[in-house]
Amino acid sequence: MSTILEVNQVYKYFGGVKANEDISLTVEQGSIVGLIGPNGSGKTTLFNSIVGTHPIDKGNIKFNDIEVSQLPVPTVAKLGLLRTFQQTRIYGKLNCIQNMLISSKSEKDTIFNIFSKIPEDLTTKAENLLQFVGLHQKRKLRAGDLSFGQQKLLELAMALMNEPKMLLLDEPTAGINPTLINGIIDRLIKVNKEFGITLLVIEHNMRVIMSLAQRIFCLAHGQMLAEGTPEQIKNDKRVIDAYLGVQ
Amino acid sequence: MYKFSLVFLSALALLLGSISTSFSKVEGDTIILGAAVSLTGKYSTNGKHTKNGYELAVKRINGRAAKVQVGGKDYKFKIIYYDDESNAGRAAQLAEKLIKQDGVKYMLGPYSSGLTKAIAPVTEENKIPMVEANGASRSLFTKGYKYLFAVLSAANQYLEVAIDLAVEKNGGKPVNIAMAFEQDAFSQDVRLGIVDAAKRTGSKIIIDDKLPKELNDMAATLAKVKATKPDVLVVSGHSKGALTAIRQISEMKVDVPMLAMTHCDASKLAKQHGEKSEYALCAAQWHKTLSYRDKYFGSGKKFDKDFTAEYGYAPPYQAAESAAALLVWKDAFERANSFDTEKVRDALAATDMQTFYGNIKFSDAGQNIAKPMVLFQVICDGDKCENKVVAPTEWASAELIHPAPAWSER
Amino acid sequence: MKGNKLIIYGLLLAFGLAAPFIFPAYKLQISFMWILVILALTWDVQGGQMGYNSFGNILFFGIGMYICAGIQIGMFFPLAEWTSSGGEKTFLHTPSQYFQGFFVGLVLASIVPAIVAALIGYGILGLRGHYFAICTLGLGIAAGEIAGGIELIGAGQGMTAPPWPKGIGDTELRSEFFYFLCFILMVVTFIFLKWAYQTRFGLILNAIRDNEDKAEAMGIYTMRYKIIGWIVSAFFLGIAGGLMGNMVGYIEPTEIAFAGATYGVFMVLMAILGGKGTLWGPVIGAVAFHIFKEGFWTFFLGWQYVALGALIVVIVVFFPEGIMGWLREKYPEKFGEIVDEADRKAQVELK
Amino acid sequence: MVQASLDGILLGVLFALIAYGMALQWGVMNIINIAQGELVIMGGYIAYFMYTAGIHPALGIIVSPIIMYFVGWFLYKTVIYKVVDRDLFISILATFGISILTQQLMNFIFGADVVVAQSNFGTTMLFDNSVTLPNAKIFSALVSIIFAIALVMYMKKSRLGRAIRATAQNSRAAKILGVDTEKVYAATFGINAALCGVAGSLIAITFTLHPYVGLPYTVRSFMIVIVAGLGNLPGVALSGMGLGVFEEFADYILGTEFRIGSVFMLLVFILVYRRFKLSRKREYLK
Repeated sequence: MSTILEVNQVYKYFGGVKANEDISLTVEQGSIVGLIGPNGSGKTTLFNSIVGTHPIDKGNIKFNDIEVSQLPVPTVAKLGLLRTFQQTRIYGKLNCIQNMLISSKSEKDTIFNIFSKIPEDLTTKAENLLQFVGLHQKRKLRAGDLSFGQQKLLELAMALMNEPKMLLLDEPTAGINPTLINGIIDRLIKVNKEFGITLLVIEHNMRVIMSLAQRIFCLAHGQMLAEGTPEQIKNDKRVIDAYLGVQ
Repeated sequence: MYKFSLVFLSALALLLGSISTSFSKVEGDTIILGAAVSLTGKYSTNGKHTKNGYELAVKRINGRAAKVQVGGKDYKFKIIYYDDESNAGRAAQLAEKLIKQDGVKYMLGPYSSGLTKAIAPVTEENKIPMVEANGASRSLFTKGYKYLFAVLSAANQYLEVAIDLAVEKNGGKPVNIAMAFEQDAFSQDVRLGIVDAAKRTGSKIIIDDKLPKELNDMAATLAKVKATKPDVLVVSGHSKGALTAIRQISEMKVDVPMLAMTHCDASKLAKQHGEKSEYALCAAQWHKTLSYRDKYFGSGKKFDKDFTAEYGYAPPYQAAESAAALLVWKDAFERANSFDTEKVRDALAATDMQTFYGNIKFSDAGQNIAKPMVLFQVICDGDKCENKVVAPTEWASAELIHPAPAWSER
Repeated sequence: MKGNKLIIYGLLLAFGLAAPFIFPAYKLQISFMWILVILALTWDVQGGQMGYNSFGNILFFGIGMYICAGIQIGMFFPLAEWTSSGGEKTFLHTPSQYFQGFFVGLVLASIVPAIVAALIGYGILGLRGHYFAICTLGLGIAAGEIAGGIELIGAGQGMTAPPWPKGIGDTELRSEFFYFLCFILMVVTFIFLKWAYQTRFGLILNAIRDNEDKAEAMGIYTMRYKIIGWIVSAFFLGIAGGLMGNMVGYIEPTEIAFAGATYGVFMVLMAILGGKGTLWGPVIGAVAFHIFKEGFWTFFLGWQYVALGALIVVIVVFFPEGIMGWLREKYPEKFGEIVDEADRKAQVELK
Repeated sequence: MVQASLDGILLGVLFALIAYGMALQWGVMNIINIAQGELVIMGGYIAYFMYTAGIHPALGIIVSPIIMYFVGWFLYKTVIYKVVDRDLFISILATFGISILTQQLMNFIFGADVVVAQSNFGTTMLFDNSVTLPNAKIFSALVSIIFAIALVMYMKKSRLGRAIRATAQNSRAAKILGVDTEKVYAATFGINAALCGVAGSLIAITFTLHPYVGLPYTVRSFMIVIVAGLGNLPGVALSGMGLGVFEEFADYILGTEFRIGSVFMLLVFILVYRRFKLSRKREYLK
């Protein structure tokens, strides 16, 4: 297994606030990696740094051996490194199918491609993926009219539509009906196994992350606190302290 | 949605169809004239003067036993008005509307040169004669318009006299001129007149500023004037320009021997600024003390009295020239003795008459060449400030005071 | 549905073609209406489809107007002498000169604004929300003020477009000529946009409107599409401006060409009235607005601006979604928003 | 040059006062008020009518804010309350509607005549008469400063002022904590209108009044707020003066015909400049 993502000594400050300090982590190709930590520990900031939402102050980030910390967001996305958002971001006034169609990766953005018709088989693909996340019957509704959980699923489907190499998921089960959570876990594993997409998952639900991830990183106060297998993390006193607030 | 658009479409068709297109140059005993005037927007005051001038003249002509005699019949005048919102684009549309939809065959002009310029191409294309009273821009008379007749003197003549006067008072020697003109058709033409006069007299233009349309501050121009000390300062920018200029000249104590302006009476300069406006020279198309006469309004003074009685304020020259336009129409209809637009046009072209407002005779370009401009000066007697005619000398009711005393001596 | 559609389009086309002969007196007003439809349609590319509320699209309209008239004159005569800077001399175009000039003028009136849009697009389209709105407002007004300071094009005096050449037909022919040009341009604009909205381009514009950050995160170079969208608007607006300048015959910097206070605002209102972000909304809005406006202008002499102001407030505050938006809220099924009942078990499957 | 700078500063202070009202309502209610200029002009007409009634127009700075406060309150209760908490674009368009409506109503009520009110304050001369400062301008600058300071104090000390500031920071939280945000909004809009009233009566004695000259004041105040940033009151004062000086110099150097054009171009440049500066951080103005 080769390394797909390598974060090396990344620093990110917001004014005087140290959001990320000396963060290093590596993700192996084809694995599922978890990222946990109490609220405000810098998990989402790290996601933003990786996909280029904001520049980092120090360090470097390599994706498939390409330095991405200097690249703008769309370019990083085009390399196959995609993320979803904690607060869902979908195109509210478009219906689900349209949401999916925009998300498909276009080969080139030349003037001719821009005005090309949307191919039929793309629609079929979109419908299949919606079926996969269980939104097929709502495919013609406006995405903005869906419930939060459904939007979350839609966002996942949109990301899959783009056929990324690696997917950063920001709390994929937050706000989702608990009865559906097992379904989501199944699907994420399927995504990883069958589509061959590497996953880096932020998750607060310990049951989910423990059954999903092969490796887990734990952040606290902007610093890397611990890393290891789910078993190791579960038994790490520092992690437990960080979550329970004992310092 | 498609049903809806179908309904919508038919509604549209019905609506357009239901508005009757009455082609009505003459209805019964009424001759219908069309006019777009500014009732709203930045020219609305002057637009009102224009409309009142038209109205008073219509009333006067219709009030006589013999109204407009054409083919042995007696006709009265009626005017269809639209509001052009002081907007050139709107004015052009309205002219088209008047001609095409209301079937108007005889037009009266709007207020301001800019709007007249916008309307003229339309009337010209449609071969509809227009007598206008408020478009003085020179460019109206260089485009070869055949159906346009202006009762007023061209804008470039407005303040030329002032330059001549200044040179004369300077012992025939050239003078230094500072000038500031608003960015609109009329004021820019006044500017061209000054440029010509400067060339003719060998005078030098040392400041040549353009003022924006949303003018409220000309301190920068005046600072330059203070620094360069010209012999004459010329300002033109409709009412706002005149009022702003006087306010800031008096506040900044700018001393110039001669200050020449336009729109003094339209802006009620003497009343609003009182003594501060004293010694300002103003160009006007007309003044009530001029000794022209006609049988409808009698003299200028009589017009002044009638107008004041009717509308509650003294007529600025914009009202007088507008009233005169109606007299020209009546005269032309009677001489043409026909309603054919071509014949009426020819009659208009041959106009040669005197009105209370002045003599009217059109050049080939449609410009009134029989009437000179007058120049008056604001002269105060205690608190009461009045406009007194100072040039041309044959109508002068006061002597020109030159140079204007410095602010420190007032 | 398909057949219905064809009938409607056919009827509309027939109406447009026949209108100048059915209502000869209203030719010019209907021509203006088509121009207004173009204004609303092109504004909607930014304001409705892309979510960038521009107050400055009038810029391209004005540039097109000046370019077209300037070329028409400048190709055959010295432009400086035509305008007030050189004495407003009169030159007469022969018919062939007139049409050659007009053709070249229109071509350039479409290209130059498009280039301008491309040049300024990168800087200005990087602004978002109301900053974009205000920036474009500033751009539109500044353009008018600056055009009013340039002597060559007549400065504040404005300039006249070349008159219809003598010797070919009368004024009726002239207005029919311009009527059909306006109508054709309107139809072409409509068809182009209808087609473009069905492509990936249209979807991406909508995506930018709904969530630009998401679109970027999904690998879409949004700036590129924003600029292309603006170029499309500028292209059609430029031609419309060129036509309008010739139709009115007189070009004034702040009141006709860069008329931000009238057309600049009208285009926004019309699109909102009809329903922004829809294809038909701007068309319906423009037609309704024009009829309403002409009615008010005729019957409520002097009060029309009070009425217009009140209308704006009412539309914006109470019906921000416009006619089409209201219809959509009311009959979502007609717009294809349906829950696929037959497929209800899909939800269950996820367990 | 000295003349132009001084003129610019005096003018700028007046702009800053209007901009202050703009910043207030923008910060608190998240509304951009295009009718700001019309409120200014309305305030000016109040002073003008006092002048025609024989009262010194300078007293307008007391009367007109009181009347304008109620005008602002009325506007809030009829229209503005509907657009608070909505898209900014909606407020821009809605207030634009109010703007042309009030322009026209003012045209009917006051007439389209350009009017001036005489303060007869005289002129101060400096440097051997080469620099003249109309006392009316100095007066208006002083009044602007006094009102601005008074308002800052009021915001800090009074109960309503604190409520306004709390609402500006987080309206939902303020509401939960028992602040009547409706009342706060109405008061904010009223205070804004009152400030416009003061500025208007100062304009009546320093410049000219006309129903259709409001828009340039709106745009300038907007620009000042953008340059200074919301909630940065010293910044508002500084950028106000900066704008005043810039205008006078543009006027002096480029010629008056490009004055308004250059103001608007400056607006465009500032926005584009800030956009590029932020884009280096991969952020954008919002």
